[in-house]
Amino acid sequence: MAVMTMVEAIRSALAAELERDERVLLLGQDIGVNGGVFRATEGLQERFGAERVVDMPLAEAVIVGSAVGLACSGLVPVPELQFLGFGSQAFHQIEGQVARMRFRSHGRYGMPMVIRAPFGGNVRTPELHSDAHEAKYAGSPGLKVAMPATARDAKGMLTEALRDPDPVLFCEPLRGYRLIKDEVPEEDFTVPLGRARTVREGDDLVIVAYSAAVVIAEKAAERAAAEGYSVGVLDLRSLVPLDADALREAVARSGRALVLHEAPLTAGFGAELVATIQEEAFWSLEAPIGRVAAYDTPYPPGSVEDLYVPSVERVLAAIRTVLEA
Amino acid sequence: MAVMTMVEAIRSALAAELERDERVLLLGQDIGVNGGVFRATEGLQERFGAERVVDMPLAEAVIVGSAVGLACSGLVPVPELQFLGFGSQAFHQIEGQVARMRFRSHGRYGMPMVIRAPFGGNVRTPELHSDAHEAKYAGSPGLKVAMPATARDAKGMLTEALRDPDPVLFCEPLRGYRLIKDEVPEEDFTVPLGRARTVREGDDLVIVAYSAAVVIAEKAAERAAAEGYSVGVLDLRSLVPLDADALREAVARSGRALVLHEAPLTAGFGAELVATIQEEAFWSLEAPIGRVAAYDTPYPPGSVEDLYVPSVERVLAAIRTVLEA
Amino acid sequence: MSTLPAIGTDEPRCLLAPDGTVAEGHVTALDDAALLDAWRAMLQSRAIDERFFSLQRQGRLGTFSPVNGEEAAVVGSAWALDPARDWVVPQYRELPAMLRQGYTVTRAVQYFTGNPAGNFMAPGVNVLPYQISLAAQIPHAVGLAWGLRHQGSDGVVCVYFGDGASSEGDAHEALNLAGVRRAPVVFLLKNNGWAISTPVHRQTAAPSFAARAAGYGMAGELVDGNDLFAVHDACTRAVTRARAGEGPTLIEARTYRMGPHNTSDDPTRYVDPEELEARRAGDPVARLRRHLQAKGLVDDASEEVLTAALTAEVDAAVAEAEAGAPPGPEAMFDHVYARPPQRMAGQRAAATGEAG
Amino acid sequence: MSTLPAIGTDEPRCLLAPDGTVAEGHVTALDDAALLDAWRAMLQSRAIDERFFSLQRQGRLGTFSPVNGEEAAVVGSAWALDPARDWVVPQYRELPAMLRQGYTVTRAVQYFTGNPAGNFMAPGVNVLPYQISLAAQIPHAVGLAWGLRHQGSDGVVCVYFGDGASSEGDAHEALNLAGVRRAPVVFLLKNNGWAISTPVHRQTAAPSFAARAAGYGMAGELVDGNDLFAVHDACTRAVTRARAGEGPTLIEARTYRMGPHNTSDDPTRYVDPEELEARRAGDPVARLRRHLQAKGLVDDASEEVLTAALTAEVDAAVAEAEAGAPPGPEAMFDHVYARPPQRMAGQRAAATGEAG
Ligand SMILES: Cc1ncc(C[n+]2csc(CCOP(=O)(O)OP(=O)(O)O)c2C)c(N)n1
Ligand SMILES: Cc1ncc(C[n+]2csc(CCOP(=O)(O)OP(=O)(O)O)c2C)c(N)n1
Ligand SMILES: [Mg+2]
Ligand SMILES: [Mg+2]
Repeated sequence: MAVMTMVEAIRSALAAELERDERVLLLGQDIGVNGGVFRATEGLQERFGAERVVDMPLAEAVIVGSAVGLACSGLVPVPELQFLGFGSQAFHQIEGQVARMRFRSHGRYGMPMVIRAPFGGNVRTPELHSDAHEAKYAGSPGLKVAMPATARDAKGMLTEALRDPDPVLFCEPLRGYRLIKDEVPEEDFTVPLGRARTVREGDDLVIVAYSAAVVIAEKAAERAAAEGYSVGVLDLRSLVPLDADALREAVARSGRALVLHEAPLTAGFGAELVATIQEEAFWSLEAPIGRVAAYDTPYPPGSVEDLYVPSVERVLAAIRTVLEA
Repeated sequence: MAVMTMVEAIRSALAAELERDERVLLLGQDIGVNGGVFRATEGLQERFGAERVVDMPLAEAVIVGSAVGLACSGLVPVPELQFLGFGSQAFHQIEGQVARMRFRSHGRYGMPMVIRAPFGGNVRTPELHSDAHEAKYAGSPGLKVAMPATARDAKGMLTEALRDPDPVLFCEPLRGYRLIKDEVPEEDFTVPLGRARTVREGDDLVIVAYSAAVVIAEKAAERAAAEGYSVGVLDLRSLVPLDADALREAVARSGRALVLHEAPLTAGFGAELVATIQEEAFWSLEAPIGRVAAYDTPYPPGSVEDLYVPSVERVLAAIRTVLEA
Repeated sequence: MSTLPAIGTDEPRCLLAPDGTVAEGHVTALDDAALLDAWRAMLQSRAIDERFFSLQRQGRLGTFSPVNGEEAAVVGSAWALDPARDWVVPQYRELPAMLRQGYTVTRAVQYFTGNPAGNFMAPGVNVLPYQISLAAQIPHAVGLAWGLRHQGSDGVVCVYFGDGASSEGDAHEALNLAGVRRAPVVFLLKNNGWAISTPVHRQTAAPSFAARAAGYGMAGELVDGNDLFAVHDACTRAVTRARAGEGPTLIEARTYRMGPHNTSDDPTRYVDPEELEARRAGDPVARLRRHLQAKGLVDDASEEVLTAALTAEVDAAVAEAEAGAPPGPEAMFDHVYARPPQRMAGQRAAATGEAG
Repeated sequence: MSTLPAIGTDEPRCLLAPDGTVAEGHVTALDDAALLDAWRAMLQSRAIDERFFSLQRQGRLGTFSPVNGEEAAVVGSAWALDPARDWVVPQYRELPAMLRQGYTVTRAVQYFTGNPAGNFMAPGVNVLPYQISLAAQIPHAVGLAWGLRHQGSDGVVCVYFGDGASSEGDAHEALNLAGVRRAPVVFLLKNNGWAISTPVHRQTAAPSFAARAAGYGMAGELVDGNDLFAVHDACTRAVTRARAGEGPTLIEARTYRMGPHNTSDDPTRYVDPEELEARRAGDPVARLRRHLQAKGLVDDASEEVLTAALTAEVDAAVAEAEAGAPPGPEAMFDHVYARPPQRMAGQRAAATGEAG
């Protein structure tokens, strides 16, 4: 197997599906000639033509909204939000239209669509480029929300999402585009949504995370191991569908849990995870479930962003708190 | 004291502040000549003129976005979203601009603004008119989110919000506009944000709710009392700020809790409440905290909406489950 | 730009005068059969408005927005389409256009009684569902037209939206994209003078909405929306251009909402009764009636018979819709996902009492 | 409409020819002092672009978008404003306009080093913060202008946005509202040919952005954006109209982005080198230089001295900014709320080690 970066894995999944399924069509800002600002679509317009890899005007609502119409016509549109933060410009189209069209039309118009959106911090982007809005989409029924943490999952889950008849918001950690590297099968394969991945087992505590935060969780777990704690890491992979069984089993094993994400604490998806865990595994809980998240403030300018996004140290401190509770 | 409906209480608070503070300016769709589709602003344009009660074009983003500029000019704008569901059209202006302008400008441009928005179900409105999106706004740092459940609180909290230098999303339960009636002081008074209201004490379980759901909670508590259970009801009043102390004390007393709202379950604000409660009062919990919410589906057409919005029966059933756990 | 029709920024084009006479030298593309078919559709719309309104008052129907006054704008445009390959993307006040495409009155009754099945378009019915989120359907129409063309079809999409909806960002983004992609779309902007209580002069300072076409590099036309011939003529030319790959057209049909915004609206609060009276003189149905009577195609007697028949049809549809079993709890879950998440499946089981 | 200036839908108005000669009979409102002041601002902008770019390469500055090529469009418009009562609402590529209003280079350095204080406009500096969310500032500008007028000021707001931002719904909603309210706004649309890698012909099919003005009932002008005189002239007339209560104007300044979109962009991937060369001939600084040299107001020697002085100023500002203590954790919490919720206050205490 070849080692790929996450952005290479994403590109290869897009290329393979463009090749395999002529209904697939990519649309977005700067995705064509420029190959995407992160090069996720590099070379695809040359290979598949400007009618299947389409540079769009600077207007998120119509990038997503026209994708709704493209889907109604029988195609599989893959709109790219240059940054998840600018999904807010299309929020009414995503939560109000994409997510509801199948239901609204009583099944006539399915929305086989994947909305790709990079997000996440620590890379000194300008304001609004790093925002982690996943909970707002996970709270929009009709949508599925995928959050891969490895290059392998990025390819397998994106392929799965492209073949899923339901609309999927596919969030890509921009910090991980090049930093996250692992072995990715060349051949066609899919990773189902809604099945969490056990990154490492642990008897004392389990950290539940997704996307780039999984990397932080792993590092913290290693550091904790050095302190003599057995800390497991569960990678959720997708928020909707949510793998409640995996949450139950992981917590049943260790009795203690920590949820971790890059979004602010209040009403972040970590709250849903805590609520689900205590519903599923209340009686095995030996301590309050900890939450490590960004602060309840807007994503700050670059000089302090590394203090804002949860760090290995903050996770470690939280691990100790939960273990000592 | 006079008994007022909630819509009368809201109208009286708006009138009083328009009278008291010439910086206050109302803007929205159909709020002038028509007095608002729910009559919340009836008579205000006649009384204060078309320059202070302004009918706007049909465009939510610029209704909110121009309010940002009005606030920068030194005014206190009160934009109305005809329905909270259409706040999604202005989502980028609300979460990205209103909520962040003070922080972005390092304090130069505060946003003393109140965004009024009716929401909630069971009244046979067309699609998208009943959506309860509060968690999406509560997860937008820089914003405050108010959710009054009584006419008295509606007047007192709206007055408070209009005087608060921070932007407040003020959610009004449209089902309660006329159904919710109680005694409201004629004189000027305010109800602080972030201080929950104990609706009734209970030794066996406490229901945590807000807005119109408080009425459902009260009815369920009464029914439960008939079955011999002592069930308390806590009205949060606002989601941001959140009264964590009241949550701790209420749960400490009964050891069992149920959170209730009209929004879908997943990533609803109830998840934040469960997470907060188990952080604040884990050791006094005697059973898993229950959640009663709408289903994880889009708000359905009228023929089935009463099955969708949590009913007294569903709350009662959940009470029994939590008590028997 | 020279290839694009000139835009009359204040004088709508009129071919069928209020007195029922046709403009010098104009020959409508509608032959007598088509004319009578359109006439029937306009009367049917009136019959539906009336019945639905009273049903709503009896609590048998939910909120409903009558077409009343806009029949020529809706029928004139829809009759320029080929239901077999062209599409209608409605807002919520264009039932006659949806029916022409194959949607049924029975489904409409279901829709307005809050039955999810009411928004189902049977296969072959080229219509998108009712759109409540104003202007949100306009981007859909552009994508649909683009997608049809991408797949080799020569179908054209006619999207309806109001003067109010035109102020939404979605309208702009969609018009601009359609220009860039030369998508085969007819943008039928029904300017009925009102967005609930907001008069059009508070909606925009533009001399006409058609004047916006130039800013998107597309053809624009301003027509008398109460004139079946003018609307049909402009729309036919727009459809021809679109089919030929010559791109989209923005048509502003100037008409007037003769009734309330919807069943819960009270226009006496904001409509000047004198203006309303004056506008009633422009009634598109009365105008077509004069023309058809002068042509000897209809008379009061035949109209009475036809109206009675149409009303009976509506009643039959109402009966059929009401005869159906009311939706159960499963209606909240059906069609939300093709592959439902486990959690929603569990909620469904709990709500319906089925095994999860 | 007759009161509104006609819109040239394809030929931008030019007053200062590329060879530095002034159009027959035109007398610019800029006297020699003002001219030299504008010249200074344009050279300062070049000096800042250069320094900031190399600082970014050294890792001392974050992402930065140079003004390079658009100096006349920015300076020509800003010089038509009265900083004491008029306002500038920027996108992110209009530093010279912000500086004219009283913003400082030191703050700019802070901003681009990710220091929250960099976006602070001192009292009296009539500028809104940098806007990253494209077009989101346009509604703000309309509300600001409306609010000023509401409070009896005769201030005018000049809002800058790009050809790319013009496609956003916010641009439409704001332009339309400004027309309805006759808000005193000058919409300065800087058409620099690109939105990152998207050429303007993929952005819109319109013959010009100025052609959109008619659709909002406002004045529209298309000017050569590399022509200081044409931009200043159009803007001056627009400001005069706005101040007099005659409403907003949409000005399209046709210019060209001579450099990369920003410090992380590689234009060689998408810009045709020949086109770039051709466009360089339109360089607004070179054009003004020719004029001023012909007028005998500047020469190579004086320019060299001035550039050296300006560069020294920039270096001093950089030094000043870098001398300041780097922001600590409290910077994440300061100014988020005037009355912080208890929970955020607790988070602040934890993050800063202060007592909660
Ligand atoms: C995005 C959005 N905002 C507000 C509303 C509430 N609303 C329903 S109809 C209407 C007026 C629409 O006017 P117009 O587009 O002219 O259509 P008409 O009703 O005149 O046919 C409004 C404001 C809505 N449905 N959607
Ligand atoms: C709403 C939004 N979408 C996308 C982006 C990403 N982005 C930053 S600059 C840019 C191009 C802007 O082009 P234009 O408006 O012409 O301004 P210019 O950079 O040419 O000055 C894009 C797409 C953004 N900042 N905001
Ligand atoms: Mg209308
Ligand atoms: Mg540009």
